[in-house]
Amino acid sequence: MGDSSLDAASAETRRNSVPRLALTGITKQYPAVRANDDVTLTVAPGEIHALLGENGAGKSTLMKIVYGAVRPDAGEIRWEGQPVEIASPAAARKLGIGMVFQHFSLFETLTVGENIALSLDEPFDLKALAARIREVSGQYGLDVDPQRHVHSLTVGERQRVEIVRCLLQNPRLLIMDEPTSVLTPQAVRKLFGTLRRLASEGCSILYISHKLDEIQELCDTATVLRGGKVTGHVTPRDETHASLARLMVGRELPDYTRRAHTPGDVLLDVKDLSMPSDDPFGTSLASVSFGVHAGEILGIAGVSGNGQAELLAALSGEAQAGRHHVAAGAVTICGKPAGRLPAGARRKLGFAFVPEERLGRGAVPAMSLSENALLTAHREGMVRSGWLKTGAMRAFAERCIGAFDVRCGGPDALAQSLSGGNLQKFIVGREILQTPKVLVVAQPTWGVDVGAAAFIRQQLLDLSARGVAILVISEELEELFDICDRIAVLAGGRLSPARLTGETNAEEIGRWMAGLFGERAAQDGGPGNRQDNEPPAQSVAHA
Amino acid sequence: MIFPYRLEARTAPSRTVRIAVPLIAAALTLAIGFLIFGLVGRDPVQAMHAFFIEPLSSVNGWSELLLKASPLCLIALGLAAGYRANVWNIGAEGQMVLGGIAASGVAIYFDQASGWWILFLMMIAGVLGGMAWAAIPAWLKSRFNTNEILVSLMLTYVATQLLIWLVSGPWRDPQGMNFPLSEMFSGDALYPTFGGDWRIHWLRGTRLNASIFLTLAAIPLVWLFMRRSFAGYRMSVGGLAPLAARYAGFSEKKTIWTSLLLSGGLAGLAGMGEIAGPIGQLQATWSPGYGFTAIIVVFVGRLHPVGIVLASLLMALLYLGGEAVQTSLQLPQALSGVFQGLLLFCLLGADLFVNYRVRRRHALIDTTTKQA
Amino acid sequence: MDIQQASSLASSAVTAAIPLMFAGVGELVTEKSGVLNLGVEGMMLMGAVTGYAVTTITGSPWLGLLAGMGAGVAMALLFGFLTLTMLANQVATGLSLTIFGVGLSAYVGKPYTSAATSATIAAWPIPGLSHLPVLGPALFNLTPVDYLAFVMFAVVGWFLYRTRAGLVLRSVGESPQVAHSVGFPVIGVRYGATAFGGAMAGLAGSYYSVVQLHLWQEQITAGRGWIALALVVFATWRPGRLLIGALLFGAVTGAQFYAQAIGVPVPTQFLAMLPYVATVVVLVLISRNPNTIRLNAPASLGKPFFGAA
Amino acid sequence: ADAPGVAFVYLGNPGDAGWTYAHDQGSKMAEQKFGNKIKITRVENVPESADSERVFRDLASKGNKIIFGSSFGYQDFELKVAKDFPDTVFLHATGYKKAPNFGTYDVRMYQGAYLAGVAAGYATKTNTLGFVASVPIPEVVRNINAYTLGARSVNPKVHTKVIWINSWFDPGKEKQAAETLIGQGADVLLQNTDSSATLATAEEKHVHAFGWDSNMKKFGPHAHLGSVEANWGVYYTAVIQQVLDGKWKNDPVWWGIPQKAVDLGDVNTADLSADAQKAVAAKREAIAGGKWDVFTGPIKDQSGAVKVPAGKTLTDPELQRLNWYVEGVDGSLPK
Ligand SMILES: Nc1ncnc2c1ncn2[C@@H]1O[C@H](COP(=O)(O)OP(=O)(O)OP(=O)(O)O)[C@@H](O)[C@H]1O
Ligand SMILES: Nc1ncnc2c1ncn2[C@@H]1O[C@H](COP(=O)(O)OP(=O)(O)OP(=O)(O)O)[C@@H](O)[C@H]1O
Ligand SMILES: [Mg+2]
Ligand SMILES: [Mg+2]
Repeated sequence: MGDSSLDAASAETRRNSVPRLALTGITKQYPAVRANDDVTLTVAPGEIHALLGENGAGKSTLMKIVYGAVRPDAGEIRWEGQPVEIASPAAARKLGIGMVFQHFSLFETLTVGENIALSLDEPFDLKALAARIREVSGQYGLDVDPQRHVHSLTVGERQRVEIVRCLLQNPRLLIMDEPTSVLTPQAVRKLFGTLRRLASEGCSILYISHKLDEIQELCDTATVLRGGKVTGHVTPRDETHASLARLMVGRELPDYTRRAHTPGDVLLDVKDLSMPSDDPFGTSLASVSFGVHAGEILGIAGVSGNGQAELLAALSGEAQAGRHHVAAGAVTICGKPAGRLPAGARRKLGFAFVPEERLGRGAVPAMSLSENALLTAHREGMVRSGWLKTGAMRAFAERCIGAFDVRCGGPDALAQSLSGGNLQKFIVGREILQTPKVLVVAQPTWGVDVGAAAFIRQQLLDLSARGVAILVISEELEELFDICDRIAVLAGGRLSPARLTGETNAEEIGRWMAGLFGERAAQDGGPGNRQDNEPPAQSVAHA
Repeated sequence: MIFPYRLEARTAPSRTVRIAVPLIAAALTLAIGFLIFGLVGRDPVQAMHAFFIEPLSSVNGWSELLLKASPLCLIALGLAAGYRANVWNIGAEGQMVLGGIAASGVAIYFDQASGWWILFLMMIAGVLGGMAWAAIPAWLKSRFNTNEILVSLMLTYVATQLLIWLVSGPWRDPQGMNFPLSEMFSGDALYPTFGGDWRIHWLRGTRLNASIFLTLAAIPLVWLFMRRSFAGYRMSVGGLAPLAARYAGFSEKKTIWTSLLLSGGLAGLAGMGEIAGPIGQLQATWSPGYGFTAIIVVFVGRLHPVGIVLASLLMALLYLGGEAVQTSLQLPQALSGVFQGLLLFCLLGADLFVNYRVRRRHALIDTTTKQA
Repeated sequence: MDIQQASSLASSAVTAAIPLMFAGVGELVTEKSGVLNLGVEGMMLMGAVTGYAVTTITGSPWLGLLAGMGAGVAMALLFGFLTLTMLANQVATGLSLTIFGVGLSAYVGKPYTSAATSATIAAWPIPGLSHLPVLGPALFNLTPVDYLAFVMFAVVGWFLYRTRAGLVLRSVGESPQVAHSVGFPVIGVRYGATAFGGAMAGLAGSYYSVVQLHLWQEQITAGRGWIALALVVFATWRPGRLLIGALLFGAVTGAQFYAQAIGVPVPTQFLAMLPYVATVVVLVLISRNPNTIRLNAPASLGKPFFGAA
Repeated sequence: ADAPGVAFVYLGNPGDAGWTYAHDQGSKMAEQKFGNKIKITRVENVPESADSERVFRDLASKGNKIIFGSSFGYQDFELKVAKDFPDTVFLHATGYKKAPNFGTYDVRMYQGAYLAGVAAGYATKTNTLGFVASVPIPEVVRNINAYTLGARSVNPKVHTKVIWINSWFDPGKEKQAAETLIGQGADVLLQNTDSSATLATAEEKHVHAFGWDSNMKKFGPHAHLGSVEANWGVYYTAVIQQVLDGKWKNDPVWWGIPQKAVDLGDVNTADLSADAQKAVAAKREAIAGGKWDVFTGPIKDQSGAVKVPAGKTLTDPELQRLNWYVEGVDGSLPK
């Protein structure tokens, strides 16, 4: 917790001055949704103000409006009392507004210095800038090397680059959009220290998150959004989890019906899987081993970019389509060596897979749902001697829509016309309806609203109860603790041992996410040794 | 201050607009055509008549239209299947030339023989010739990831030189005074014509030949392949969402090979159709650039078989019209090139409205300020 | 091969390379911003005809070159309007631009077909260097426009890698979404890069008709625009490699004639295939390692960007 | 009734120099001579593909009385149409086929090339001549040979280097070929291609060259030693008259210097010595007299074997299919 004298001082300044930022009546309409609807919000100097809301509530949109990256359809922005029109991010920066984006806005092939130079509106001098970067980063303990290429940085390092970039502009308002979703618990702690220090120097901070603990710990005040509308201005420390959740979701959070953990045979067996990454910015897998039993859900935690994409590609057979071959015995599906098999052949063995990207990978955006059913479920009698059976395609799509509560315009609706959650339900449904023996799911509820997320998690629990081996790879620790029987962590391409959910905790998993397990943990002598406490992640693949 | 309208993505592409776009584009082109002819000091009505009506005012005109549209359509059908799969073969010209060469090889080798099988063998040779030429970019792309646009294009230049070499060397007609021509093919190596061989009297003197049936057959077959076959589906997925194709386990290499072999084969067949049709021998200069024109046909036809049929007819008409404008009004033929370009621009530009719509900017602000 | 012959071969390589250098460096900048304009041939033709016409009319080759650039820019802006504003498919629009350019240049060029103009640009030999053996005449006894072609590479290299504007351009090509969120005018930058590509293609064309050939005829560029496009891939989007690639291509075409002149007993048609076969071979060598392309190709090349706001 | 139609079908567009230009000049001469007694139609940019057949058919069905096809590649297409329109006279340039209403015509460009060779034989200092050749057809081979024979008739040390660009039209390649020839020591160039690029290159490189088909002096005023010009007009006017008079016969017509259909025009009097000019004039006289022609023996081929014995002259059919190089041409003929 922060220093109480500092708290008192900043409270003093807050009372005495005009608000740094005041939004009234901000409205933004996108074709399908009204992302912001008559939003009002006020931030005082030195205040850490939370913007709270579930996925799709309109938090990012509102912040992009403040930062000039999106133009509102209506409403007024006052900056230190003056009405302003923020036409572009450059204009925002001129006012003293800095922003750290949810999906980082860094260019992979450029160096740190070049990236920072791009957002500074000053003469182009990389040498002088490098010196200033070192100075500022030293001042706040945010170590960054201006010469390094961004694609070689860890996620945490990238975030530091973004923060340093903002600091160089002496911001008076710093916007942070879900900064912790990519950090280990330890790194989060460090970030909070930096933010508190900034606030104590008079910088206002707008902090976006849907993680209630964090907000209660860090923020002075909060505005809650739901469906684009403000549902409340509150002081988070005075609220309970339940009351905040009600404001966010509009109802109580659901509970899951779990079954006893009685593992059967190992259906998915991975032994000593090593594979260089196809992507020049990717992470190579180093001797990953684990097994998933029938009727069990194994969770793999970790920050994206630590080999998740590579592991999924190696399991699904997509890596086969790339350049790298894995040993036949490295992956065994239902007792059959599958390491050399292409994706289609693995599915024949009873393998199913829900990828992280829904549009463009899990589904073809410009195709209808019945055509998308064909994508992986074509073995369900939809193809006869090379020709499509449109009737069967429709029937399957209809079955999936019905069984998984997919809200859409029917089997002819284009995949791209579905909301994220509904499309996710369709894809999960499509995979489950093929009655797989092994199901691998990546980020099952990423960007899905709470209701749909609960539904999907319950489906996974039910499926495992029917004896299916399920592997869930997710960044959401809470989710993993909610539904998994065992949890392991993938960090820097290495997999930690798996622990029973009941026998581990967020603290340990967080340490593992920093790569501190196995021999390395022994050598390093525990946490704290590594300067930044964070995994050598290479890229954030959310886009 | 700000442009009062803005673009907005549609949630689903508009079917109405997709069908309306070609019509709007044609109308726009017509309007621009009027303007151009007016500017060069010609009576636009007369010019338009010469361009679009005159070529179609006789049976022979229609026959010529079909004769010209048929190879364009055939080549474009193959290309479209590939383009849908994101395989950009722009070297159909070279594949067509190779088809012509291969077919000529058969005709020259069997010049003493007779029988319907010669023509049949030539068809097969034509298809194989085109496929062989397309197999090079296919192999290089699937094996070395080499850009097929550039490779297929470079091979077109190579094909032209190969053709010149053959007709001025090994395949030169010994009776041909050393000119770069092969011997004339015998009747068995030529497609029967409606006017000549079948003596349909009102088609007398026309050049339309049996190769049109191949094109007519190819249209539904390609449609079926693209829309109703699993292979066609896999190719479409590869084109629309390559990651989804990988995810589903559809082989990218297969898609590359299928696309190129199909388009190469059809281009080769079209080349054979020219050689065994209106030309009747192998020449150094027989190709009128159908392989390139077909690319436009594909886009004007919006990668759809039905659209391609219409587009190839339109393209052929633009060509005949260009000639007609020249012979009857003495206007330069280059105008038809200008015309084709404009038509394409109109089509491509108008395509925007399939996926986007224009909205007034202030509509929303008005309603919300009222609320406030 | 004696010195005289080597020198002639080098000259001939440079002659063939320079239009490719102009067009290639322009396309390189365009592609670096993420825009794939396949209409280089069409822009070159319009540049060639406009440049030649203006030179004939005004008697000034300099005005001609300027006009040629203008024509290239106009064509490029047309392309830009369709692909950047109207979000049309870049491949299709580029191809159409070429078809349009072929037709329009033939049409407006009719009165100038094979019309002579005495206006030429004289060579400026560089004292001291122009008498070097072999390379002297090839590299240091050229017209100012030829030197400009070399200078353009230095300028573009400096611009792309040493200036903020160049950095912005590259960032737009790498990720327009990020560039947009950082606040760069993605569409504006792309218009600029496209226009520059057009200017260079127009210059390449007008240089070809006005300075090199003193001649306009239909389709005079005979496919060189396509070669320029190939060279950009071939160079993996690096200006230095593009320069080498253009000179190599020039050397291979030159070598073809050289081989004939010294009587190499191979059918000339096979020699004529050489430059194209060589291009394919080099393309294969370069694309064999996907990482060379991945790390150097503008990641957003050819993809439309819709900056809704 | 209407004036009878006369149609010209061109491969390219006339422009201001070259093959199509020369034909167009011929058509203009006819236009001038006959005025509104005939009605002329010109169709340009007609490719030598199956498309040309439609153009011929179209012109014939529009009632034209005489149709000229001015490029070799039209031969079979034009002939096919001729069979369907027996009342129309079809004339085809540079071909060899024949039908009752289908005749061929050509001009003996080789005679002009020979005169150019004579001038070149005097003008060359390196004794190396250059020839930029298009596509390997007998006509081009004939011209290469004539050029070499002409030069060697006055300067036996001369030899000719040939570069084939395998295209009728690519000024860029023509220029590169010319540069290569110059680099190989050639200092007097002739080309059998459609553009002025060779001459312009010679001008740049300060060597000599000739115009081809039409007077090209303006493209290289200093380099220009003369232009091998074809005057199709004399033939066009004559044959149109014959048809109008009903006296036309389908015999092949191959006119040259004697009929003033070909000449080396605009001879450079500044750069050519008086001897050279005299020699050119003398050869021109000899050919014009009709008693002697270029391919009169003794002529040796590249191997030194006598191909045409003394006293013999190659016949027209032999000339039309000529496919060997004479002594003095370097390299081998592409087969
Ligand atoms: N450019 C856009 N075009 C159309 N719709 C958009 C666009 N950007 C956002 N939306 C939609 O607006 C709504 C609000 O999105 P926003 O990104 O602001 O949500 P968020 O609260 O930041 O959610 P998250 O927690 O997932 O980051 C969503 O329904 C989203 O799909
Ligand atoms: N260029 C075109 N000209 C005219 N109609 C077109 C054109 N392109 C597409 N269409 C029509 O637009 C509609 C949508 O085309 P789309 O390609 O999406 O489906 P389709 O191939 O017709 O589908 P299905 O297989 O269900 O018949 C169809 O009715 C098609 O016939
Ligand atoms: Mg967000
Ligand atoms: Mg459909």
